[in-house]
Amino acid sequence: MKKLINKPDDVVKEELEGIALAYPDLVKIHYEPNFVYRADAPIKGKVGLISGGGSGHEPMHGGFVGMGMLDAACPGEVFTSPTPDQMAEAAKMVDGGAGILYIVKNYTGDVMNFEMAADMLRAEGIAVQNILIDDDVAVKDSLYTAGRRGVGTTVLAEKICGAAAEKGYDLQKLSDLCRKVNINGRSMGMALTSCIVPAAGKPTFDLGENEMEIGIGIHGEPGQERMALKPVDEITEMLALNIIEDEAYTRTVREWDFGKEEWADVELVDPPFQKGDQVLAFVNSMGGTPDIELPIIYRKLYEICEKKGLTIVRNLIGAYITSLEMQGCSITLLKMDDELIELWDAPVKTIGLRWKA
Amino acid sequence: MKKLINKPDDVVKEELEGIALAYPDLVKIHYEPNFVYRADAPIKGKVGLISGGGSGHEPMHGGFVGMGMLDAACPGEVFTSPTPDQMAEAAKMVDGGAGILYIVKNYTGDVMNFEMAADMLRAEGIAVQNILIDDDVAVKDSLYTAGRRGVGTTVLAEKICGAAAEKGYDLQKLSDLCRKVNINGRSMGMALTSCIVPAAGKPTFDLGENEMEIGIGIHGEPGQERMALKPVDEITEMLALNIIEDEAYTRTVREWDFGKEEWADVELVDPPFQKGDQVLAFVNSMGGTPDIELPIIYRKLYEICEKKGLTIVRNLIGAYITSLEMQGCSITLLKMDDELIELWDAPVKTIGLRWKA
Amino acid sequence: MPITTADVLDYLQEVADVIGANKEHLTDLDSAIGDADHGINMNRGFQNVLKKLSSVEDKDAGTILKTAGMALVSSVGGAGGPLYGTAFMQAGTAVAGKYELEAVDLLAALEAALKGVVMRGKANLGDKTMVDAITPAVDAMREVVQNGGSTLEALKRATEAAEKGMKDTIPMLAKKGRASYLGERSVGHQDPGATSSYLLINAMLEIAQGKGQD
Amino acid sequence: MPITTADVLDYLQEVADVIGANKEHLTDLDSAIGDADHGINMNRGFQNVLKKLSSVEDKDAGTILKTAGMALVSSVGGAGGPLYGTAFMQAGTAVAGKYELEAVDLLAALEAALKGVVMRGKANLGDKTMVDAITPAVDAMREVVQNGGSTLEALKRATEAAEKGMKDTIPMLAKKGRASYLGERSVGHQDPGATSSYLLINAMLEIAQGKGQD
Ligand SMILES: Nc1ncnc2c1ncn2[C@@H]1O[C@H](COP(=O)(O)OP(=O)(O)O)[C@@H](O)[C@H]1O
Ligand SMILES: Nc1ncnc2c1ncn2[C@@H]1O[C@H](COP(=O)(O)OP(=O)(O)O)[C@@H](O)[C@H]1O
Ligand SMILES: [Mg+2]
Ligand SMILES: [Mg+2]
Ligand SMILES: [Mg+2]
Ligand SMILES: [Mg+2]
Repeated sequence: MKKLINKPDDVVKEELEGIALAYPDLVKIHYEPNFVYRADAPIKGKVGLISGGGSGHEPMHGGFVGMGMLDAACPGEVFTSPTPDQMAEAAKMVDGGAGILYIVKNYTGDVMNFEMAADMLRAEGIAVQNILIDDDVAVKDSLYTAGRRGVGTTVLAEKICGAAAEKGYDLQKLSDLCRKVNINGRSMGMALTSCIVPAAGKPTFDLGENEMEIGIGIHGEPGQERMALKPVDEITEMLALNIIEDEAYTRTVREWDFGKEEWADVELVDPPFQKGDQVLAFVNSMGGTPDIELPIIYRKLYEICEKKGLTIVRNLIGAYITSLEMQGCSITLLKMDDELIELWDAPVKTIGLRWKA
Repeated sequence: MKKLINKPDDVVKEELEGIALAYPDLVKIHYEPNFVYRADAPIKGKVGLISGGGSGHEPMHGGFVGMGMLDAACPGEVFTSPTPDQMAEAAKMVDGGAGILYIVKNYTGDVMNFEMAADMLRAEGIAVQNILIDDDVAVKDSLYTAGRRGVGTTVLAEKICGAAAEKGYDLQKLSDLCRKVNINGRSMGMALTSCIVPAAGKPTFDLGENEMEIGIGIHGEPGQERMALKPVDEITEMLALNIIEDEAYTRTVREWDFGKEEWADVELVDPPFQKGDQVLAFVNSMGGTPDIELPIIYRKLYEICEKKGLTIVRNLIGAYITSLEMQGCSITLLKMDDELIELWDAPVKTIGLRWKA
Repeated sequence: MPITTADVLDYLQEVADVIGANKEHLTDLDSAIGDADHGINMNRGFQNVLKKLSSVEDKDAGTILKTAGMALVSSVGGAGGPLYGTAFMQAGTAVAGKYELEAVDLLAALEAALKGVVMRGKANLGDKTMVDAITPAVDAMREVVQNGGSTLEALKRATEAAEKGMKDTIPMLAKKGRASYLGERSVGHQDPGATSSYLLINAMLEIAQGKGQD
Repeated sequence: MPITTADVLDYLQEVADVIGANKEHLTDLDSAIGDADHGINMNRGFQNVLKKLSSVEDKDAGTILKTAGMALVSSVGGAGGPLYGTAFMQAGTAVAGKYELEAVDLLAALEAALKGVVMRGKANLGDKTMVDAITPAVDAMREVVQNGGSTLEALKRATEAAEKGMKDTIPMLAKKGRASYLGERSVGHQDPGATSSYLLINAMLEIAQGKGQD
């Protein structure tokens, strides 16, 4: 295993220590339980925006803590959902009195842990909502699976909701916005190589020199299909068409019903993309794919969107939601409207995403 | 060879096409000869700041074109210095009447090509100076080698000189500043894996599962020594001590003598670091090293600097000067003063580096 | 001889040892159809359980099990953390206040554990999860206990059933958890969670046998 | 029979073919002590030379060679571009205006090429560069020409000397170019630039021999 680390068990702890030393003006770190939070938290009257998940996806989520984005991020061990106590402690630390929104990627572990955390917070009288991100079109149905995974749209939701929270959206409005981003965003990813979980010490899967995995998530897991390596234009087309031609996706998620004071099943439907839609195009490196290759993907994606009648009004290109050193990429398209564009353009100042500040 | 590309020969062209589509507000692309230039160029009265080099080091240099940094960048083929016509055409495109500064990394090819370009420009009456970056302490002497390579300090010089050019420094003052950044910056790098030049199709060198290369440059070339893999703390210490304890480095470089109107040999001496120095610490990924590992390096570097009496006043952590998908890192320390700090903090708006804009 | 709180403590130590010994095995299984962390997570969790036990050594079995459950919830993470954490907490609730556990108490604890897992994870039998190992174990145990069998007999049958249930996950197509994303590709691999569940049930048998009791 | 401009054009075609055939070989040599691009660069350069030739087919040898040099400068890049570009431009200047080249003209061209390379790159003999292949070739050629030998004889000796010079770079420790960064590790590898220089000189011999002339 070739990594710039000391002991596998110390990776997350030492990463956090490094972040604390590197960005004291931006974030603070709390240890045991571990979380990263805004140096200026809590912000009175602002909804506290929190996300979290396994480590190994850097810069997500710790790299997205700061003005205009998250108030706190809870890093689990590599590829392992964090625990409810991390999430609850983080919430109490950044609570500005306007409630907490948990942005939760749809993985069984994340969902269960964030639900337990929300229950713990409510027991202490803090208002909290959990909104799921489940945007991975590689997962076709939700009846016979754990439902679509939360992938690239998470980054966009954190940026957009972060700007909205900064603007003063209340918990209800912010939850609605997050849900709107989620149902309008779709992603799909692929891998050229596996990655190595530090504590496991060997590649999660083996791929032949001429093979690739299509339909991967972000946890180094194998994808839905293994196929022969193809030129990037064909790969881009495969991912983009799966996204653009994806039909309405219906599933039931659990959200908190503030009226009834209980968890409620909510049916959500992702509307398909339509000719004339304005989109944000997000080309993401899985961590080991170098910058030189990403514009080549964007070039083809642009052509396909044009052909399909989608207008790219904003883009994001780089390594933002990764699987350690995996080579590969994912594509996310998010249907935009004036509200989303304005929020996307708003200032942001985090380790991983920064503009106008 | 696992890459997200189409034909190896088309990589640079398609990369540029993607950049053109993705960032029309920021940069424009000129083809044949290839260069990337500021969308708002030329800026009247401002010195034109230009760099260039082989491709494969992204985001450097094309990703550093924009307000507060470069006016143009000339990308060669992968790891191959660009040609004089690219450099000269780029200069003519962005010339705002105040002359051109070429920031040149010290590689035989880059130096010769940029000198030819400067001669071509002068023949057309454009004032131009070439300032070398040669900061790689892994190269010990300059008498029996081509001299120290230009590595990490290049990024810092481009940012700092870019801010100065924006502020109105004239060609002479900007050249002096660039030289000052160069003699005060030192770097060293290492690799866990080789990279694959697309047109070559196979790794430039083979490394055993338990081996690493120390003292590499940025062209996928083997380093000065191969050794057994070590924990990152030891690697960081090795690189940092080589940098911090490096003695005065003397060499002769060629610059243009505006008085005599000819190339002149100039002797330059890098002053060693001293207790009490304020430094910018730059931890760089070689391209394939994921974000999770970089703060772990920074953590140790911080400790070493503290022990050695150096105060880190600014930092930069990420993949900024890379060797395709190589896993590995480099460390750069730059001695700072008030002028450099102010210029470092100034707004910058490029693809690869952006703040306050 | 009933199961004492000392036995429960021994059991948790045994589980920690067994999970430690099977860490790589569980992680390998999770590599095939998951994200290569199940053994690592479980090991971290039970090491944390051991740390928390000293404060409850003299408490009743319910408190000990609930403490273990909370330790798991706050250190395992992933799917395993809430599921096993809930299982132990519910088991603890089922035997709250007791210092000695008869076969019927054990059955109640295991039934509560399973209920907790299903409440939290909503998996059905055949979804290729830990439920597929625990359910047959509970059924087997119930049969023995309802017929007046001994704790040892009940645990023997439960372990056999859990082992079969674990192996039966191999041909299954996953419908819950991370493996479900693989669709058809999940077929042919043994579920890591079902495997750890078998190990946890087998560890009870080991403890009971270690007591040399009937 | 003197070398005609048709022969010069044939020569450039031959070089393009030979470099194309040796692209991988040159790149492999550059992998060992450089950055794995020498063959790729040279091939791109000479393909570009071929494109530029049509406009100067009826011109004198000097113009053809200068055009080739400029094509190399603007397409090879790296160290090879300015060095070989300068070499061809200087060679062209040395035979400016000529449509037929005698042995003495060839010698003048090669001497000018070497001078150009040294002027630009400042390498000394023994630095493990192309200079180590070209210098002995020029010396050998000079000796033959000064003794009144034929073009063919001169090129034979020059090629032999270039080949020996190329092989002699193997034990050398590089002091110029990218290989110099490797220090001791550069020893034991043949210099890619010396190798391409040998190929370029050998190609002249091939053309001369192809004419079947003395
Ligand atoms: N909804 C569920 N109900 C019951 N068990 C589940 C469920 N989802 C996953 N599991 C179990 O969890 C195991 C994986 O645990 P682990 O690897 O620790 O978590 P993660 O999948 O979050 O990495 C699976 O093998 C499966 O047995
Ligand atoms: N200063 C120099 N003088 C003469 N030849 C040189 C010099 N530096 C490098 N070379 C030659 O250039 C060759 C490398 O060319 P190439 O690979 O095209 O360029 P780069 O090193 O820029 O990648 C070396 O093998 C060597 O023969
Ligand atoms: Mg996991
Ligand atoms: Mg090169
Ligand atoms: Mg797992
Ligand atoms: Mg080379």
